[in-house]
Amino acid sequence: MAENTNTTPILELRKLCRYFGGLKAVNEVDLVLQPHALNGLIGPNGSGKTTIFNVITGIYEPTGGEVVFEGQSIGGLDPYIINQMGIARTFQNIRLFPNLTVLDNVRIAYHTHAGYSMSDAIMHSKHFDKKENELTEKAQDFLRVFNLQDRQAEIARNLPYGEQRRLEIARALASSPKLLLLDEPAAGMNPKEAITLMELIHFIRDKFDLTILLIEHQMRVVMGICEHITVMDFGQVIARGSAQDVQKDSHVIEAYLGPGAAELSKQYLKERKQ
Amino acid sequence: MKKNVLLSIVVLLALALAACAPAAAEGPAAAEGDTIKVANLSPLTGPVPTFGESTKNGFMMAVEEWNANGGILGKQIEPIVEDSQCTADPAVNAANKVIDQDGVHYIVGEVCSSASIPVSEVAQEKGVLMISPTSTNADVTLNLDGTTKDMVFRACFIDPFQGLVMAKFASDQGYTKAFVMSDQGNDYVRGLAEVFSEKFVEYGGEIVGSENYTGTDTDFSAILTKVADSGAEVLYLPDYYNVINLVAAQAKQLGITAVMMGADGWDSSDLDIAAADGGYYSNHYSPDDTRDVVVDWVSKYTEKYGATPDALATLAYDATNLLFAAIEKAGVDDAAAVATAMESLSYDAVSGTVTFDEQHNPIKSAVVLQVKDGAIQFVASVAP
Amino acid sequence: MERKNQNPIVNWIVKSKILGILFFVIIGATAVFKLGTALLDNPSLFLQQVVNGLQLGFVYALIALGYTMIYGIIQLINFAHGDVFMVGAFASFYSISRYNVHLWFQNLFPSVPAMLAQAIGAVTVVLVSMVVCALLAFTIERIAYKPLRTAPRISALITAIGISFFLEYFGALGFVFTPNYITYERPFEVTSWYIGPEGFGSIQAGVATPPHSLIFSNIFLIIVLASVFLLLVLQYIVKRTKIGKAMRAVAYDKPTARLMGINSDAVISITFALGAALAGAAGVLYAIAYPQVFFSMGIIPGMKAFVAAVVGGIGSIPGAFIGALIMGQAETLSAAYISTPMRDAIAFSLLIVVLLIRPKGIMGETSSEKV
Amino acid sequence: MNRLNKTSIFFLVGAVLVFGIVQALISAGIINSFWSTIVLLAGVMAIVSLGLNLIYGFNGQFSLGQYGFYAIGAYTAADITYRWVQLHSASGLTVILMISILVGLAIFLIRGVVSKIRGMDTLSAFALYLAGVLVAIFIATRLGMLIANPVTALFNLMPEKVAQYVVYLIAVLLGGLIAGEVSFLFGLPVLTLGSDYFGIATLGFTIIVKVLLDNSDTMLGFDEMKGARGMIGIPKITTWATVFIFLLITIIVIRNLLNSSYGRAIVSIREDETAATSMGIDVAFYKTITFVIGSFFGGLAGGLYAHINGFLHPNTFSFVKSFDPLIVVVFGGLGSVTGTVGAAFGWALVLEGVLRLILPEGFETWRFVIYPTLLLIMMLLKPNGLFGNYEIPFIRSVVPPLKEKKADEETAKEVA
Repeated sequence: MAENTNTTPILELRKLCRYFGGLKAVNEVDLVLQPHALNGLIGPNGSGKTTIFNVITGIYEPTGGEVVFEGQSIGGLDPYIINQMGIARTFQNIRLFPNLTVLDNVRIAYHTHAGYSMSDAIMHSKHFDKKENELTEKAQDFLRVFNLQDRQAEIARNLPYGEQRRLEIARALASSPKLLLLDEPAAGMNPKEAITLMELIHFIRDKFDLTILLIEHQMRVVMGICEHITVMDFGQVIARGSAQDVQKDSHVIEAYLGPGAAELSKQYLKERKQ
Repeated sequence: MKKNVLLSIVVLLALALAACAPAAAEGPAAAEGDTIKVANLSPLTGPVPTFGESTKNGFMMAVEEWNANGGILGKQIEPIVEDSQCTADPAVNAANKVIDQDGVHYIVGEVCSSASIPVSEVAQEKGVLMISPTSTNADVTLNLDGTTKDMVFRACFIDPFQGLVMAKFASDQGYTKAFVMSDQGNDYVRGLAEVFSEKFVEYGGEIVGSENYTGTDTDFSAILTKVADSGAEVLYLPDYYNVINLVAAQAKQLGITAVMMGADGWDSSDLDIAAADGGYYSNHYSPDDTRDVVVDWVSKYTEKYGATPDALATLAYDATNLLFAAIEKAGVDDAAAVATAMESLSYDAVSGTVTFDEQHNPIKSAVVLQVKDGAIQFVASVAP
Repeated sequence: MERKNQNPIVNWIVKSKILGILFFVIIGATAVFKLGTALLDNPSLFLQQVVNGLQLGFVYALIALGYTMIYGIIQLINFAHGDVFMVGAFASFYSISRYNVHLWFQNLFPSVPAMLAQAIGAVTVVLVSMVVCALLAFTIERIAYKPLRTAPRISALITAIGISFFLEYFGALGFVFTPNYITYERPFEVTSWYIGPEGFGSIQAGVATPPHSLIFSNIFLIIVLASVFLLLVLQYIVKRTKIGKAMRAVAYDKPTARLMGINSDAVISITFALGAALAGAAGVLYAIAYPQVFFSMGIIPGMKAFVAAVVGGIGSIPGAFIGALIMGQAETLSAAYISTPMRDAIAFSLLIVVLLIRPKGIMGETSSEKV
Repeated sequence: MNRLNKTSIFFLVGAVLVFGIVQALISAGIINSFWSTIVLLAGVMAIVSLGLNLIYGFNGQFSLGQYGFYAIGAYTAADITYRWVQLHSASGLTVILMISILVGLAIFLIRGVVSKIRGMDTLSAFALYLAGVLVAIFIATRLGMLIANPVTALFNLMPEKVAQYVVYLIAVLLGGLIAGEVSFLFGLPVLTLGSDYFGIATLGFTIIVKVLLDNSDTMLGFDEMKGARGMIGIPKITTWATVFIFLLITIIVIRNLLNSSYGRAIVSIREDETAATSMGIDVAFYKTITFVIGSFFGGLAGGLYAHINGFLHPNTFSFVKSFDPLIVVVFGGLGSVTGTVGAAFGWALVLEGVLRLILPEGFETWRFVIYPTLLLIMMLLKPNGLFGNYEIPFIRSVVPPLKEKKADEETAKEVA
């Protein structure tokens, strides 16, 4: 595994643990994300992927170990601080602001960069108008990127599923992150939609110069675009490396298909070769 | 921005101008007719509708009696009852309604001082005569600077008198240790308790303890345990009968032997005579009183409403009668004239012969009654 | 944006949460000191106050049980619960003084010993009230709450407030109940006993009780027994019976329960009826303990019982019980030793403190939302 | 966006018209004092409810404490004007002014310290704030007494009426400020509680305030408040003009706040707290600030209310009454400014006005039977309130039109 390159990693998990009572949801996980990389985190249900996201973004406090973002330990900080430091996320079960317009959903994420004070807002000053216009334009730009600009006045909960997913990513991007965490962005999509989405993710990574860590259930999707993949099971990392490496890994096969599956698959492959 | 400011200034100016426009309106055109309108403000809803009910009954009885006898000044009386909830805002609204909408010049009410005070100010402002049957707070008839509101009267004792009566009675009976309980949120109870405490000490007694409760309390065991422990001989509890019933029942359970004493709030057919057995209270009249007006009142009320009148009904009846007598004395349907007539009125009411002092409080004697063997018995009479 | 503060003292202050702890410790120590000196000063008086508090606590417990059940299942703060309780008290008042329900059994079977007959008579009265309240709550639920099941939660709350006002002021109308305070006729006689250094005996009117003895009445015993009994019955229903399981399922996840073939509407109605039946029983016992019934009698006990349920952890049946006992003690002891006028304020401050330390109440389960 | 666009002008003209017509009718005596008092109370109720709507309707914090802050504002303002009118001293004004300034300063300074220290728990922070505030109050009372006489002299330079009105306006504002500061201290620990628990804690707050007011003369040492006997001697100087201007200001402030980035942050917490915090919104801060602003309006309304009837009694702020603003807010529609204002006026006019007039003799008690029945029918017919989340165009947040941007659209097409 060639992880020790010279560049400083953007995010590093060191022996990260998160227990719920006796359940070790995340157990001594090490993970290193290099800047500008597109990373995948896969594993069967309940293997602790989303918990890792929740610990990184500060929703859960780590039970042990460290989360280091750009050289700073951020474990246990409030989620909003972590977001302001440059980590944004989406959620497995979409969490938009359902009764607000599409535009407002994005504008909320742009909040920390609004650039006017509360008294400006209450007095409706000139400065407020200027900044608010800038903010709105930027938000509309994000919507354009995701082809949602015509939907801007729509109430978020009325959007179709796929558009809600895209809106959530747009919203996350609007908080100008350096690291974007996507929790099963392609869930509920058909393969074709999923592929388009992955292309979009690839595109935004380049356009906004992001590091992306995405959780995905459908292995096929991840394999296609992720440069680096980490596989988890029962709260532990069982394999990591490039798509090809991971696919061959016997632990991974067993994790997905059950114990003994690795042997079977090896046999199967052998038979096919013969 | 400039436009905005300019507009705001224009708006403000317009508002200021409008505000300064003279309140040219005169009082409501009094509906001159062949009736005299009299309003009663009672707490028919709110925390104590039972007081409102009694007050309304007393008021209506007086109105019906006068109407049956040909009305006042040859005119029939038109009663208007409005709900005032024992609370400031609804009471003011009710007062405004009867004055402005109905054109009433005389108000009998409110029951609670907390509602009577703001109403008294409205009445004073609009030149409407008000007589509160039961509000004991001095502020009802007095302005802040100590002057009397010339349009406002009351028909009940104010706090000091009844407290004094009971303090004197208790020490005359040879009691030296008293415990005082009062409702912190009820000025009637609080005023009486304070005066009693002060006077009882003056007469050589000792206050061995005093405790507050709130009007919504039902469990008095904590306080009563302290009463038992303090060795008090007298428990002064000048609250209404509803509280007495609860306290007396619990005191019995806790084996308390101190004699309970109270004030006219006890006077009700709903008083739990068994629980309050042995207690004394001061009142306006004795049911044993043989004066015609008393006998008449009690029998008529009992016949009509199926219960003996309580203090609230009696005072409302008296207040209404006082008002009508004053109108008759004045000879004109004019609030200011009636107020002047009322000041020098002497009227034989159920609660004794009533005259008014300079602060528009009635001067009348009080009686001490005892709850004994399932009946209320006359013990002593105390002149002011 | 450092996680650790540079200064070790500051770091220690933050890590140990010393300031917050100190704050509570000072308040707690003052209270403990006050109560401790009171206990040493006059132990029998203190014990008497504790007994007084217990009686109050058990009464609150009865009301709190109904509250906690209804909240547990549909997360509705049922402000009308206190008024159902009032209706229960009135129902028993009428059944005793108008219809002599407490004497029916005695009249039917004159040969049964008087004590037993009286007890059965009292139980009949309680049952009548429970049925009346259950029917009332069932009707209320069908008319006012069921149509709002999909509406925002607050609409149901406002409806509950509306029902509460309605029951009070409709009840206060002369031809319904009465606006007056009515002295309640107990279905049996009150006897008090004392126990202490002077021995054990019953209290006679007019005879001074020996000093330093603990006084309690048959009412106290009845309330304790009745509330413990009802708690156990309720616990049994919820934990062991089929309907109890259905209730828990609906409380946990309504849509899934429905998929599992549970008629959630029926379950909710039954919960309401059950909660109201408890309120009815509480109403009778309350009226026996504090013998006065009036239209607004349910507001304050209802509110305090609800607070007790929250302190104990709303949704938890044993929690409601524990919370009620704590409320009873807090009220009585603060009235006795700290400040009577402030007793409600102290009870509520206690509530706030408990919530700050345990945000879901003492027995409340901390359910973390799935993110 | 045009700064003073058509809707704003339309709104302001409408407001002036409404004000002018009502004022003219009052001046002409067509609206008599019965109706005008109700209108004043309705206006005050609208301000209280707007404050609550901000807290509950927009921020999602279920508060039953609004009447507690209303009471604080009422008594604070009343005490100031009482001292001015009855004792001819500005001591109330200066002391409370000093308290509000110094306490504000203390809160601000401590906030600076606390925000630098990472990971401080809420209760420790609360203890710190409390200590700071107590010290500030101690100093402020002394400072205030010190400058009382000069300030009195200064005010005496003005004509009597003007001075009284100025004192009154400052008193109303200070009532709001004090209520806001109290709400900050109270909200700091309590806002960490979950929704219903927060509601119960705030209900407790209302009850604690009521108990303190019942004993304001004996336990707090304010003899002029007279505890449960009711405070008298407050000048009756609240007019329709004052109420209207304050209501208008409240509406505009809330509207401007809501249609800004801060407002959206506030609303996002109601929508989804976890998502909001993950988007960089300091949830604790926004909950506190919303609570403070909402309570400020509650206190402000209290100050206005105190000078309508010139009489204050703790029973006005009892816990049963504390449901009134909640009923108004839900009645009008949670999260609708228009609805709240409409409902406040409708509620007061119907309950205190119309119902009193239409009920026949002998049915006065039915007022409170009909009222809850109406409430029930309303809730069953319109569970989301009369106005739902409708807003008049002035208040409604506008979605600005898309600007032409060719370059980006191309990239978008490229992707999609």
